[in-house]
Amino acid sequence: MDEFAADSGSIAWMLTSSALVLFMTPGLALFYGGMVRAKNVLNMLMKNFISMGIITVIWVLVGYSLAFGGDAPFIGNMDLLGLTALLEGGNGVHGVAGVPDTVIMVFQLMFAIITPALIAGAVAERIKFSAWVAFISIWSIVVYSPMAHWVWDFTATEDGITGGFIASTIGAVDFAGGLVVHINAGAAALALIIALGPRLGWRQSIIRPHSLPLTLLGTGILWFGWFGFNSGSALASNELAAWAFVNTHIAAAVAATAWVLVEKLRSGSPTTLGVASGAVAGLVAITPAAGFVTPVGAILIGLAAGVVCFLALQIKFAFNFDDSLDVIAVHLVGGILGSLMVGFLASEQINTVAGSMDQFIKQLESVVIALVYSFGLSYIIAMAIKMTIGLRVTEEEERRGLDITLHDEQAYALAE
Amino acid sequence: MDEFAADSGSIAWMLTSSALVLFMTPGLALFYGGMVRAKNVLNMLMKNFISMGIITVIWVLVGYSLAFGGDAPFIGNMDLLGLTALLEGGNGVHGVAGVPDTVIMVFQLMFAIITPALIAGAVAERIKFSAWVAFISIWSIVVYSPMAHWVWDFTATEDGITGGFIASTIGAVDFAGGLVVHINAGAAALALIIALGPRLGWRQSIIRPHSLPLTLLGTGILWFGWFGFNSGSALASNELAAWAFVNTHIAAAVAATAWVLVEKLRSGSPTTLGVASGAVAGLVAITPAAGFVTPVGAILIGLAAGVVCFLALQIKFAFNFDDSLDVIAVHLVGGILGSLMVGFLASEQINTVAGSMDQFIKQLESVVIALVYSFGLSYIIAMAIKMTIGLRVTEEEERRGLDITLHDEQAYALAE
Amino acid sequence: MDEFAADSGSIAWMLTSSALVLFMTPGLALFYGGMVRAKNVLNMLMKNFISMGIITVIWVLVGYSLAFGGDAPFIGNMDLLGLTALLEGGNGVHGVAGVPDTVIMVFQLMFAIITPALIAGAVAERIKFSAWVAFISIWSIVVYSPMAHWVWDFTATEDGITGGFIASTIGAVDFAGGLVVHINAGAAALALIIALGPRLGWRQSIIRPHSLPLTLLGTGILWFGWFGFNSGSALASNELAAWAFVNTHIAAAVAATAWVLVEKLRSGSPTTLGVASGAVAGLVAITPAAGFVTPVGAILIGLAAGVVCFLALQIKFAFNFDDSLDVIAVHLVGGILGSLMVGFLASEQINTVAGSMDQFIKQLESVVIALVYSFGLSYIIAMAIKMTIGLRVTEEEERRGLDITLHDEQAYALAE
Amino acid sequence: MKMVIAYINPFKLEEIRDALKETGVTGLSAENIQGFGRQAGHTETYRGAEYEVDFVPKVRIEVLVDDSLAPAVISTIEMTARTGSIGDGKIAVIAVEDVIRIRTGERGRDAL
Amino acid sequence: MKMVIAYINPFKLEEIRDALKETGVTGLSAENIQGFGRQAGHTETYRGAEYEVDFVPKVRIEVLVDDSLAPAVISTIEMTARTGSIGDGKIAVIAVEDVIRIRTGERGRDAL
Amino acid sequence: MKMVIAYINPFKLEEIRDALKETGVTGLSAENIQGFGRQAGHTETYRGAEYEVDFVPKVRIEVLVDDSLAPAVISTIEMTARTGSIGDGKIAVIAVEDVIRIRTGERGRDAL
Ligand SMILES: Nc1ncnc2c1ncn2[C@@H]1O[C@H](COP(=O)(O)OP(=O)(O)O)[C@@H](O)[C@H]1O
Ligand SMILES: Nc1ncnc2c1ncn2[C@@H]1O[C@H](COP(=O)(O)OP(=O)(O)O)[C@@H](O)[C@H]1O
Ligand SMILES: Nc1ncnc2c1ncn2[C@@H]1O[C@H](COP(=O)(O)OP(=O)(O)O)[C@@H](O)[C@H]1O
Repeated sequence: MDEFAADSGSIAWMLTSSALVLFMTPGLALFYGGMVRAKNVLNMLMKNFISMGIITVIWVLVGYSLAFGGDAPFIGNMDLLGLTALLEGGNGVHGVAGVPDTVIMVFQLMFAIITPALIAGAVAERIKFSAWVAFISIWSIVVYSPMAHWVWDFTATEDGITGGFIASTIGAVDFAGGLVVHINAGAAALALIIALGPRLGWRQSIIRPHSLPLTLLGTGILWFGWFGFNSGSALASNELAAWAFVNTHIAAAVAATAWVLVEKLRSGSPTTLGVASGAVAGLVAITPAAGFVTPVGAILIGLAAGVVCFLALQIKFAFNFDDSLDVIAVHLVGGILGSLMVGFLASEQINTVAGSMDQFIKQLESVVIALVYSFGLSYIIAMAIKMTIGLRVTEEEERRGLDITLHDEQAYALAE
Repeated sequence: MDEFAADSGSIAWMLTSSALVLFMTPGLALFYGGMVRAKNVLNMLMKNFISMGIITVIWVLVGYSLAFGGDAPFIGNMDLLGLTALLEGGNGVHGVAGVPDTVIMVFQLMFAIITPALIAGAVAERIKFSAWVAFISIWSIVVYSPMAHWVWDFTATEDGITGGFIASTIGAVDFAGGLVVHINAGAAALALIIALGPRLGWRQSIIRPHSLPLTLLGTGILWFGWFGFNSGSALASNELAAWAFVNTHIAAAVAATAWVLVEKLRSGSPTTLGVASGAVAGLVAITPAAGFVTPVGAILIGLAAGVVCFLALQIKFAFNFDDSLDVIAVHLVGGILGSLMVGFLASEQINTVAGSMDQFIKQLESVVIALVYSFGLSYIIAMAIKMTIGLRVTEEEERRGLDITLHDEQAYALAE
Repeated sequence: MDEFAADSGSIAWMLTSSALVLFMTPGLALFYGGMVRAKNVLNMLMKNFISMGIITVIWVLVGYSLAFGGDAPFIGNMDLLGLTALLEGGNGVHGVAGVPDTVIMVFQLMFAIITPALIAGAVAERIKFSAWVAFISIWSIVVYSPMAHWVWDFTATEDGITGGFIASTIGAVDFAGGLVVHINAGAAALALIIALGPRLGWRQSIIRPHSLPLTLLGTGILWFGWFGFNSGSALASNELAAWAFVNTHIAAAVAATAWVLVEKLRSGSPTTLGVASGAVAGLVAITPAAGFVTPVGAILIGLAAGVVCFLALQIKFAFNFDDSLDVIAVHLVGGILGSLMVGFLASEQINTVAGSMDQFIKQLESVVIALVYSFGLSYIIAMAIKMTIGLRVTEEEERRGLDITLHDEQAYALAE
Repeated sequence: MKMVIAYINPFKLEEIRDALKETGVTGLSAENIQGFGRQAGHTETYRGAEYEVDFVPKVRIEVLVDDSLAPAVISTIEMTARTGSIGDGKIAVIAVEDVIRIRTGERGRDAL
Repeated sequence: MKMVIAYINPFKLEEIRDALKETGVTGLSAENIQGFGRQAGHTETYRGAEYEVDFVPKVRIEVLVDDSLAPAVISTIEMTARTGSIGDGKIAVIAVEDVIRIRTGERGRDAL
Repeated sequence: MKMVIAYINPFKLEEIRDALKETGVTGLSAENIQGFGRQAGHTETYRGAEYEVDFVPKVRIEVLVDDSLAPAVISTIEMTARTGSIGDGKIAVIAVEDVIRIRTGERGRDAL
């Protein structure tokens, strides 16, 4: 279409990666869906699938432009509304060598979908479906798009980096979404948990996963899809993508192993829920670091994720908030862990950034900013919804289950 | 192997796409399998997996040659029987730049597999397994291969298009299978439904999905695989593939959202079966158009699919035929919708065709031809089977379930 | 990074293939998990997921170096420990044109993960989890890495092939793991079965699959992932990869069809477990041959796999060993079948090797060596574990199920 | 009052429910069970080997009825569930001392 | 001794168990059933068409109690399970001839 | 005739069935239940927190027998189901007024 030289190999990898990241959201739906009670599993699936629907519409219309339009430090402009600017073809918007803007746009869209979906685990089994739809719609525009802009919409010029202020002014790095995805979703989860209150019967009896095979299937899909998430974030099919791929896999494996080991030592039994949680914790923690660290760095991050995220499960009891499926322990804590550790562990053998106390401080600043911004705005949105359409289902709806009361469906009819 | 210059990036994308399309058939099996009663789920899985087996054999031996051999308007020739012609290597048969014939052959094979599998949803819970095997075997040769030839086996030369008459003489377009896959399967479904009659107890009580999580998992796999289906139909890793990818995703998302919105307005509850059906309807409708329309076009097609296919659910009650899992409403209606809308919505910003009343007429003609041909021949095949080996299981088999009576298996043994 | 010229298309395909092969292990977990009783499904999933964890750690630290370090005939060296040698970039280690070593390393890692996982099917429902972890850890280092070295770590120079002795001295071929993966895992399975003894109640009553839909889902994932396994073994995105892809698909389809046909003829009912087993048998048998035979060869191998592996199910009754999920019949017999048949069926139209009695003898030698080595060492490891930490759970644990006794979890809580 | 318990073939459930409704029964409870009986004699092929079947999936229904209606209920179930093959199942009748409708607190016959 | 059987709404199970515990009941058995009754009159929309609902998921509980405790058990279930809407369920009481605790071989009241 | 009902540990089911067969029982019905009893006292760790267990998976079996066979059936179940730990379960015996074999219409003892 223009003088832009397309690289078919990189396009192939980025399209594959985009498909993989999209597949993660159904994977997440099953991962979470298996963990709730049978009377709420459809509602959990619905919360995820509706994100695939609604966030796509929002992203195409405004979200993408707010995230990736122009060079301002705090928010994108309106130039890319409705994607019409992309019809000119080539890579004029993102300037990624060899890869058309259209590809980058859709790759980023998949991130915009899964990030709010991650929050669903924290508010399981009690939030109104209408409140959920309202929350993620507003949140995507007001919280997600700006943060994506701060961190990922930058240009590296001869005089340094311009664009989003976390990338340019602060100089923090986030390879595939430690800040934008995991800390962001985790902080929002915390805000919603506080606004919602715990489930009926929480802490009194075990609220047991209704189908662990579903959760393990979801874990498999997430692990598989995460290769697109992290390795695709190299935005090319090259050696950096390969390292991001390798590090992603190593961290997941180490964290899964570490989690069940700690479990074995503390409560005596290695569990499937543990191996699943550990794997996801490792994947989360390596996300900001995948394209910056060596395999040894990936092992350390995986180890830290497996142990620290396991211990972080206790936080919810200490503060008495019902983080139903442990989004805080896994995504918030894991995201912080990875975002900080990359500050020390980044290696110039892999990418342009070297680990240092200096870089660590930058990472720390960016973590605090992401956390405060996301938590603060999320809490305001949550309270606004609470005071208008209401956040929570009635007690009877909660007892009877959200599937039958909100969706007029039941998940299983296994007899007959 | 010869002067043919292979493009490793396009090969990578086409192999990935082929794998993705193959994965759709197990996905479809689960999508449908979740919707039937527990006593018939294995039979549904079997109907799909046997298509992966038998159609592959047929395609390799004769189907591919009938579809893609030579330049005649109505049917392929025998030159490619048994694939031996492909052993010479390069792209001499299809002439697709950068991509060896072998790749195109296997990509097309995956389409030949899933198309008859789509029909399985219409005849669920009552067709004999032997009748099913006979039907899809004959149908693939007599209906599918010729139609694939009409639409997709053409050569664009300086003097215009030669080859299959729908592409050349009529000049209709079908990017990834509105005619060949969805209308074709939908019309065949209609013929079989009429020949079979409704299930025992239909309209008297709800025949409830036995596992909606299975259906939603299937939906996730289908959505994921559809990127290969539509974007792979660009037959290259390039910007057109990217647009097809983007449009596919947008239409699915918009249709899923539209479907549950309409549901909410009409019956009060947004359902998981609705979000799943809407997504698939959107994917179906965008199929013929994915590489021809702009994102705005994709939004319109998705919107139309979500609303019209939902309303089309009523057709079966009006005509009193038991389209068990709504193949007509989703595939036939969705396929027609997309095939017609692309006539107006095609944009030269994306591909070589521009929307116009003229193009719309071409599309309309091709839709009518596909529908009549497929319905007519399918009905004849169905009646021939009915009069020889019989189409339908006995009443007792139907009541006891096809799993135990036809396959001597039961799906679940969850206790113990 | 150096004068190495990366091919982005081949990198894209190899990364995709690596992700696909990784995805096979969760797929296998579900395939096996569906076949065991509900009280043991989590244990089965755990056995597979822990392989993803532990084998990754082992491979990164030592396994990769033992398999791919240096040029000795029997075992690799220590040069690649901890992957640090790969930080120099390029393709200095493997010398694969266009593809960095890092990519090949991670692709091979995925094979190292799934191979021990395959064994899990043979020892289902009775092995101690600690014994399993110990076994696969030792086995991966002592059995897997050396055999991978013998077969796949070679260099083709002008004076012939140097490196691993099966490739160089014997001259046998193994495209994607007939020896290294399937015979290897199958022989180890046999050793463990003998060391463990049969399950309580074996042969007295049917030990029924608790969820065949799970098994069919697993089959779908395996089929999908196997494209990466076999076609990725071309180590490039080219016409050879395409043929390997095509042959893989054909063999799976033919074997699945053949298996249910034989079933129909012998016991009257085509089953879903049959179509699943047949497909996997075909995939196994084509593995060593995928990049060497023509489609006709693939059809013959598929046919042989479908029929012979079905008949091989009887072996376990003849020898009275409880191969719980038929790893011997499918992987050992299937692997041998494919490894031998490629000796005759290899065609220079596809690759550099031509079928001949000479090549067949080479194949036969390599089969015997692999079988004896794997069986012998596996049996020693098994007995060593039996005499130290013990191999088998107590009778009460076996009766109550491994999920609750070893992992303190139950798979389903479908009510409520 | 009586409690009529029947072990039946699952595929007969809907027919029986409809027949009982016509007989004047206003409610019943059904559940899936594993039945063991004479039917268990037959063999099944699994993975190429033959086994004797032990448990067969059945449905157990439980109907609370007034004494006067009991004979009709029994014969309705008997007629509708019968196919004539082994495994058609059994009916048992037990005396019930009292029945209470939770919603209203009604007791005895009125509760039915 | 008596066996008190109750068909209840599933979401009431835990509340009833807790209430019974306070009444002095030391054990009970619960299972999922499909209930058919007056509640079945209402309609449900599925795929854009209306159907009459037939079976509704319920829970059946079974409590073995000493004669003296039976009235308290019945009224506890009655009070706790009541929501006032159709479908709250029923309670039936049956005489039990003997009870044995397997672990100890105790019989009668001591087995409870 | 009697109906012998037993709540047992699931992993004892097959053993009990075989033992009963030898005692002369020709049929039985089994189903999965959730049991609540003394066993519920023990605690379980989930996600790093401790909880008291409430419901435990059990199997409920129901055997229709002639009066004369009842004592043997009871003691067979008692002996086979016993492991000596809490949670072994209970057996209850109820009088049955009539039994009918659906296939043949036989009544009483002949129906067993
Ligand atoms: N003595 C019994 N106690 C309880 N249930 C029984 C008994 N005998 C049979 N049943 C139930 O009735 C079902 C059918 O019994 P079966 O002996 O197979 O056939 P039939 O009743 O036709 O002789 C069994 O599967 C079981 O559920
Ligand atoms: N005659 C009966 N025999 C056995 N169970 C019954 C009977 N009538 C009702 N039930 C059980 O009680 C449940 C509630 O009964 P229903 O008639 O719907 O409401 P209500 O008891 O409030 O009048 C039913 O779903 C069924 O499980
Ligand atoms: N009063 C009761 N009514 C009905 N079922 C009971 C009763 N008490 C116990 N059960 C059943 O017996 C099982 C075992 O009882 P439990 O008190 O735990 O142990 P044990 O019988 O050894 O004292 C329970 O899980 C429950 O299914």
